[in-house]
Amino acid sequence: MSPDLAPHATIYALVGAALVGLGLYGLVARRHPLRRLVGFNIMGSGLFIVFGAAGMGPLGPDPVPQALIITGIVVAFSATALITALAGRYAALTGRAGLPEETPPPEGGAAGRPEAS
Amino acid sequence: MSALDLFSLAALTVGAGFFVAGTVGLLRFPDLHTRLHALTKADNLGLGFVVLGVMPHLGGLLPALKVVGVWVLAMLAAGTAAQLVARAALPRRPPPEEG
Amino acid sequence: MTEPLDPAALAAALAVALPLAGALAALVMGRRAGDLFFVTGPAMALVAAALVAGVAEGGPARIAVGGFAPPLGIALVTDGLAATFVATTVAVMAAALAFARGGLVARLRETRRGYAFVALAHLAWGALNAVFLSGDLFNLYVALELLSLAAIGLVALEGKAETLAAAIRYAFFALTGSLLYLSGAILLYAATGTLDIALLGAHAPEGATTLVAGALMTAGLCAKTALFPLHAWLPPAHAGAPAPASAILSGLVPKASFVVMARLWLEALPDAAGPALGPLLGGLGAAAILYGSVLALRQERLKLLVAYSTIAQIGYLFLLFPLAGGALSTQPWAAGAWSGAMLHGVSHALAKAALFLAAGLVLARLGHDRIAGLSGLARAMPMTAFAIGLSAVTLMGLPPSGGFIAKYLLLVAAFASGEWAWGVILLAGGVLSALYLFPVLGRLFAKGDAEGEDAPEDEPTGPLPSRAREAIPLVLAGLAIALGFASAWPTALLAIGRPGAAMEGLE
Amino acid sequence: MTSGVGSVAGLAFDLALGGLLLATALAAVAGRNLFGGVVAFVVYGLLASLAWVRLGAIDVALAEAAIGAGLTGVLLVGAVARLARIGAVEPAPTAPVGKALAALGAVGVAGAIALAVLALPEGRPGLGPEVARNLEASGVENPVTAVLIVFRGYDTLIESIVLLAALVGVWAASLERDWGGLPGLRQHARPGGVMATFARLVPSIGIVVGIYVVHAGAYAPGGAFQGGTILAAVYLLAAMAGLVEPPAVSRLPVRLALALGPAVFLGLGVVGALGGTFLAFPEAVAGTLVLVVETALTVSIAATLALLVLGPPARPSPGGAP
Repeated sequence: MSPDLAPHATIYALVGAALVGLGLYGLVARRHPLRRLVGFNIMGSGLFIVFGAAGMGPLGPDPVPQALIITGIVVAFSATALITALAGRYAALTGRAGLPEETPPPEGGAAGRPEAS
Repeated sequence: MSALDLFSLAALTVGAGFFVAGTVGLLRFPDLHTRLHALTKADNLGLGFVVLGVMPHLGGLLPALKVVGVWVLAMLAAGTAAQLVARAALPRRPPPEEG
Repeated sequence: MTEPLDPAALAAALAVALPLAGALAALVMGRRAGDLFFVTGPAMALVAAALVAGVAEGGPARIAVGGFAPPLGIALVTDGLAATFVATTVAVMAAALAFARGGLVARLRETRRGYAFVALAHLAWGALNAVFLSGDLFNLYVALELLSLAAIGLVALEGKAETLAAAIRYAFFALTGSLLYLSGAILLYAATGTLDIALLGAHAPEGATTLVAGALMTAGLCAKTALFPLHAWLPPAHAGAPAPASAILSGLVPKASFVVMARLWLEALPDAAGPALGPLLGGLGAAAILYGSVLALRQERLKLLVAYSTIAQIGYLFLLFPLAGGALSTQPWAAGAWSGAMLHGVSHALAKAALFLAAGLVLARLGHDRIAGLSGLARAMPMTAFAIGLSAVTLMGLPPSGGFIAKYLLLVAAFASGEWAWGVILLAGGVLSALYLFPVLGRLFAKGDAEGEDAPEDEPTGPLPSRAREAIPLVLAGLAIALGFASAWPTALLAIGRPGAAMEGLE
Repeated sequence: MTSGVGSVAGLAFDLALGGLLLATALAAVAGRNLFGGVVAFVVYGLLASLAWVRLGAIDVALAEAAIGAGLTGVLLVGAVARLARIGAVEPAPTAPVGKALAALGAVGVAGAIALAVLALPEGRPGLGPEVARNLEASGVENPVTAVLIVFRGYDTLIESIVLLAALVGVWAASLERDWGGLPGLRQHARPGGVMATFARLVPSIGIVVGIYVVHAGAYAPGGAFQGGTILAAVYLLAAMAGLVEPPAVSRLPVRLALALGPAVFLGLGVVGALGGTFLAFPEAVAGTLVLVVETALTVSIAATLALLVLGPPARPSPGGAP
């Protein structure tokens, strides 16, 4: 990579840190499980950007963080898929998208509603 | 600046212009169907000009062909997606026949 | 590869590889997977024995996976801590899988719950051993994530609305915790260029980056371990799962993140631990002991009581940090605190797994687990009642159980260090656990035909469990007691490779 | 172009991209409409992969675009649609106090990480030189692949099993009566429609590209995870167009495909352990072994990713459960 294209790693590191904050806010303050998952993914992605930017040494990008980040992306996807499936089953069973303590009961008591498909 | 560079500069500028137009359309047009129209038409053309602009700088026929392949695939995908989005946005009645 | 075969190194590799191979087999085999533990159980017992023997004879070692030494590669750590927990895991896992066979895992056809349980249990098994043996912060992240996903699946196993909600709640706690942990690991790598725990310990990083990293990792691991006040997800998650899944979830899973925490603060960053760390973690542990016990006192259902007791019992583990954390690891009492906390982890794993399995038997027999309806059950199910009794003795820390030795070692360390307050908390916790466990025992062993309110109020709805199944929790509870009789041996094992021990020049 | 103009343009680009990343992330997290939030997240993912290109990490850019934006996006869009079909009641919004506390905590964590990054010492020791020194022994030329499969192959082995743990959990979220059946909903697309035409056209190209990306991983950006994702995406496209019917999850070939990659990786690892070193690739055959592992992993990753997106079994198998 030519020197005039050397990216400004500090910008990305700071943007990554801010993304971690945004994602964490979504994970904690939002209640819809899918919204929390979006927050989880943005928090993870921001963290990886911090990692990648911090790995930009004077010798070019460090391959070790890159490999670890790819692993992290796959792990985050696995977790997202699992929670999506659990939330879908829970909603089909109860008619609620969110956790019982955070979600009003569905009208007409739809608990035990059959699978809509 | 060589003639080739000038050509690239011109093509990229035109391409960027189409993207700007498409984006303005996306933001300003009144409903989904006209917005789709702006997006797919203008942006596909814009991408074409950008591809044209970078082609001479890729250092070979094969990379240039790859970029053209990207353009063709992007057009296909955009066209298909636009059709699907447009149909999903239609009011709930039997979809009109299409070829 | 011409180097001679090192039995401990081979055992360490197999401790991770065998359960994972079992999980892959379970994934493919379907309904025949219920018999899988006839292979994985004995094989893993051999592996654990080889690991324990190798560590006892050869001392602690670090094995470079793939032949690439850290910082480039990943090291497996074979020390007393790893060997002890790998061995404990064999006992609990084999018991849970044996218990599930013919119950949760149907013999004749593949069912949703049976298929998922065998696969997830083996996945959790491999993940636990990977955590116990790993010497690399990022490898620990991947192993912890495997453990979390398997555990979330186990929590959701019943497929009812409450258990799905518990699983979703648990998942968000666990995943947030993982990301916080990961952020710390990333910062440490950025600052030092290594993820290896031993190299970090030798490098002794300092400064703002290390402090932030340590704080983030600690917060994340506390959420995963369900340390007060991040405990709210635990009781519904552990109590709502089928009995063998609860045994794994409550007995083993929180120990993994605790072991990581111990390795972090005692091995990787011993010098970065400021004077506030010990009192902070110890204080939270003390709060967990008191608060968890009080909540356990108020439970009317056996499984929930057992789950709330886990919150309290996790608290004891964290007394490790004020007694042996940071610079304290070279103090003379640190060895006792270390062994005490870790022995407590082992005896709690055995006793809690036994309690959940026994509670499962009670639930299957009565159709409910209301404590008020347990009266006189000891006559119909004496082995189960006895198992509950023995587990209770361990949890209360009464002699001659493993729990007694563990709390005794912690108590001695507390008094030797001059920090009497921790000793008072230990004693108060013991009294409180007696308060919430004795009513259960009283009901179980009550004379059913005595007059008054203790007469059995509920007709059993299920058949009596087979002797073989009743024996499983009894064996586990017996092991927890035996740990007290033979405590010298595990204490010596735990001391091998104990952080700080080398500087002491003892052992 | 002079270096000065280039770096100013680069700085402007990086600042603009950073701003867009933050804006799309904010829309994804805090926007009012859930579907809009998910769309913003997909846009965010594509921008993030652009950031990875700027950071010189092409392998990560591919993975972020394919998995982070693409597959995660498909998964979330599908879940939004499913919840809408059920008519599930949305949770009540968090109380302002809770939001303020969450914001405080989030700002604290973000600020702490930013401070920690700024406090990093100059001239930090990365592992780049170490990787370069050992690249010969790994049998591959792409340093990222060397780290993933050889130097830290143990991580990757566990990671490939993490995918399976998630899949078992996803399957277990089915109803008892659907166990062993077909995953996902039945898809309808008119045979002559644009979707079907597109889905017939793309696989031939997609499969070639997918295999190329796996193969290229040995010497250029790419590898099993990126290539496997492309193959999974091609399959999902065909499944959504109704061109292929997903197989019942109880079928043996499906389960063998899922276990193949981790099993080969684990098997080689244990062979190494019996020879003295767990997960060792003898230098003479390292290149071949990496290729074998990558190929087997690609099959399993593609199958697992596709099944993860399709979701739990939801329909009984036409032939009945075996």
